[in-house]
Amino acid sequence: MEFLFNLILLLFLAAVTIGIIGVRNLFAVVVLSGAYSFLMATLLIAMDAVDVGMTEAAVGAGVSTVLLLSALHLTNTEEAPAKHSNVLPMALALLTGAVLVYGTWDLPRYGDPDTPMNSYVGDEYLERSIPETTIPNVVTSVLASYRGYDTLGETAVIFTAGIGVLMLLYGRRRKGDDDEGDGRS
Amino acid sequence: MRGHLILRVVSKILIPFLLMFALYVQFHGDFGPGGGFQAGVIVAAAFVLYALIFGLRAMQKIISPALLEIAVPLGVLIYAGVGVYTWILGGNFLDYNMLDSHDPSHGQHLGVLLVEAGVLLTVSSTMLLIFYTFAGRGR
Amino acid sequence: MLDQLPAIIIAVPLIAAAVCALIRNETVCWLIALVVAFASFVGSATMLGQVQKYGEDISYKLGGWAPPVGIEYKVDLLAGYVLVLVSLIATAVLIYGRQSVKLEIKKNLHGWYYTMYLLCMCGLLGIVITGDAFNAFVFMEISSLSMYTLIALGKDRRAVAAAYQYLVMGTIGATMYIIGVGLLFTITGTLNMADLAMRLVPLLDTPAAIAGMAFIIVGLSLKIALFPLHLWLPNAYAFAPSAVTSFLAATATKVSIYLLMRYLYTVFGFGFSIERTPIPEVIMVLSLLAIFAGSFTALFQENIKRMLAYSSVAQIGYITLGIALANATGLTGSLVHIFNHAVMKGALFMLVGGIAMQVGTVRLSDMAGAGKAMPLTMFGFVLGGFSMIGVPGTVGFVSKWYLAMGALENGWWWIVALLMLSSLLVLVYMGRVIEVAFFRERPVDAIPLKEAPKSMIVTAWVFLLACVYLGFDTSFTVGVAEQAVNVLLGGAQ
Amino acid sequence: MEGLNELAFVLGGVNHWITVFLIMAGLYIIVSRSNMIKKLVGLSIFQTSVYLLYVSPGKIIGGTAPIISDDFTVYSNPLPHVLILTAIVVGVATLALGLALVIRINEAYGSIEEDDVYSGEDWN
Repeated sequence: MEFLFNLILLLFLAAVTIGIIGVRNLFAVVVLSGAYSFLMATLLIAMDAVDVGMTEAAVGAGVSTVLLLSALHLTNTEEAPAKHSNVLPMALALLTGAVLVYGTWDLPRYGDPDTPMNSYVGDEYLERSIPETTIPNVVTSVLASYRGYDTLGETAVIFTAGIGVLMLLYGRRRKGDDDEGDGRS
Repeated sequence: MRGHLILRVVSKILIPFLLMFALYVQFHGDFGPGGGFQAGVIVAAAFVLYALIFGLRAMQKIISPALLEIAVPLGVLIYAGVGVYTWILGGNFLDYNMLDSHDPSHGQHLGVLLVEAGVLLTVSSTMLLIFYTFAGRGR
Repeated sequence: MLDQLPAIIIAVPLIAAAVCALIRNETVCWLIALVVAFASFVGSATMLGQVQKYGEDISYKLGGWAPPVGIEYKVDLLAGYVLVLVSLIATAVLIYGRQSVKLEIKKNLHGWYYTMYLLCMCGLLGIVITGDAFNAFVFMEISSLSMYTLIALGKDRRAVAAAYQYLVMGTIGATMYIIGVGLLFTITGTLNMADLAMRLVPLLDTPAAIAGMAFIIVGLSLKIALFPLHLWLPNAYAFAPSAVTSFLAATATKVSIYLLMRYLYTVFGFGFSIERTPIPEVIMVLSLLAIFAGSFTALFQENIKRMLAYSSVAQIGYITLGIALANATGLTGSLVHIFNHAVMKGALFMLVGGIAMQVGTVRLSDMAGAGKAMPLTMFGFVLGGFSMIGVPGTVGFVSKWYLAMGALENGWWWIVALLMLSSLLVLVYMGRVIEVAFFRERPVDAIPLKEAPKSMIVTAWVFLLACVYLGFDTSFTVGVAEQAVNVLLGGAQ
Repeated sequence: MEGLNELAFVLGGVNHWITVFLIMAGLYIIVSRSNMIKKLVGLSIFQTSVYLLYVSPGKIIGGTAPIISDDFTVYSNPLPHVLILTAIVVGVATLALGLALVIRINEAYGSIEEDDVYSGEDWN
């Protein structure tokens, strides 16, 4: 059952992605990308990643959509028709895909508990979390303690982005503010 | 959207619950899914909802951009401050075992609570601030 | 205190960045940034000294958790060497850049500028010092996001477009990097680089390891701006504020090269990545293309900042060429050139910043007669140019010497010939600037020029004198580089 | 149930194939499209698809979410979840900064099509 559910979600994801490639109205693209995030969140929850799924739903479908919509409000909502040939991008994507298929071909099959990944450090966290930190949600204990330094970095990333956006869009927009554009620098 | 009575009433009822849910997610993060990041996003979402219904200006009267500009670095400082405190107690950076000399696992729990509070503060205020700057740009 | 140094040099800049964002006063923030950057430099130098003295890597357990469960900081000779470089340049550019930042960036953003600058430094140092593959990604993003912002602060509208271009290509690079790390993680279950190296030994020939390696190398090559993935670099360097360009040109790509070396030599090991894969051949071709395409394009640039940026593409080619030579001498040349190029390119960009400030533009045609009006700047340019060409007695010569020796060890005399040919190209494009500045009269109607502010000239000249000094006394650069190479190659066999 | 799980084991590669497809699609959008917002959406898809690459191999058939309780004994691997939480944050941070740049580009150039912005400009 689990597997069938996954398969359907995965196929939906692929379909939405094809939609995003094809649609030229950017509002539709944003709506589709919201749907993509919800599907992704469901899929993540189906794969037991409840924390990640919850975050993806809140961030991908929530915050990202709001940001994209407010950006669309300030810019243009229609994508111009493509002027270039798609051969090179297609070749690049196919090459990347080929390397990935090659790389993932031999990976342990889905759901195997005895892979190196599932029997090494990950397993250790499950055993150590309660005795060492008293926290039953292992994701929280790893996030905030065992790999808490990554999370400090992650907070710093958010901080950087926040101040960065502020610096770029600070103050009211004035005409001619941005272009000293007489072609000279 | 300011004229829509139903939206205004529903959101007025909804927003306190959203904030309460955020607090639940924050403090229940040790036992169930959730934590500072998720809670921060939910808090921001509640305020964004308020701003969408009642207008950006009304929202900024409650939480001014200047206040958020302070809150963003403050969250980072809380997180890093825990690390500095563990330094002072003689441990490595972010070694929460130091926080409780009797029972290290208690110290761990305390440390996790503190840093999650820092994450909550930075994430919620940054998200809201970014929304302010984007929404305020158009007028 | 001393055993906490690895965490101090990263955490303190991060805390200082947050404090600067609270204070936002230009003078105070500048002072905080300067003190913190200098403290990081002292800390890095102390650690490098310790590693050299005791011959033992420094390992630091963040949160007190032993790796691979926790995140580890690891300082070996190579890491210490790059840490010293980054923190040194960061300190110098702070002294240099204050005046030009005041002039080029809107007044109410000055405090935040130093926040971003510190975050960028913190991110770069974090990439170097970490022994954890995923932690490197987190710090890569801190440095990248702050870099995109700093570049977009340039006065010209093209700065924003360049920053966007960099953001897209940089994010592709970082994502490819985590795809690669993900593949390695799936087959080994660990993220600690040393542990990864150990557990990868029996798995090196598996498709997942090879694909992971390919993704990591391509991703990092985007960050390094290795030809032909360099497209973001010229515009980003050309239109960023002067101080930002000096800092980035001297540090950002170097740190990515460092990370690439970490993977090639520490994680996969010399015996696999260099001896058993076609990586050296590929890097060889790309490096030579970078050297010639970069130098050749530089010949046709009107904007001298952009000219120097294309020259950076070529110089990155020299550094990667050392990897491709696949012997100790070549790799020494490459490590030495990381330091040397940072010093000389840093100095040149600093001088160009002074020109931009006084002349108002960085277009070659507007610089006629600048040699007479700004003798210190333009003579500095001549000296920097000599170093770029590789005249004996300058640092440029030292690195090229080691590269040439490395090539000869393999019997590849044609590489030596190509190196000399490329120096000729450098002579031509640097010569163009010098010709215009010294041998053309300034138009009568042009605004009169004067020398750039003292703080800018002095810092630039300190770097230029370092170019000469390090050209004679190579005990620091070559000394550390040779020891580091021993460790890198020895540890792999 | 058992049979289906067996089937899952055999066909398990499907997760990876779709992940690969999503990565390819994301990359294709970034490289082929000229519209900057569409490019950023492509960038999000490219980054998001990596989540699957990390989380799928951590799933254990018959396991539950890694929240320790007396009712369960088999849990899926928590480490990829932690890493991906960080990756999500990085993704939204990049998107926010990218959109801010796009807004500035639109104000300066009056267009968010790369074709207009880059080809109409004298870069020298």
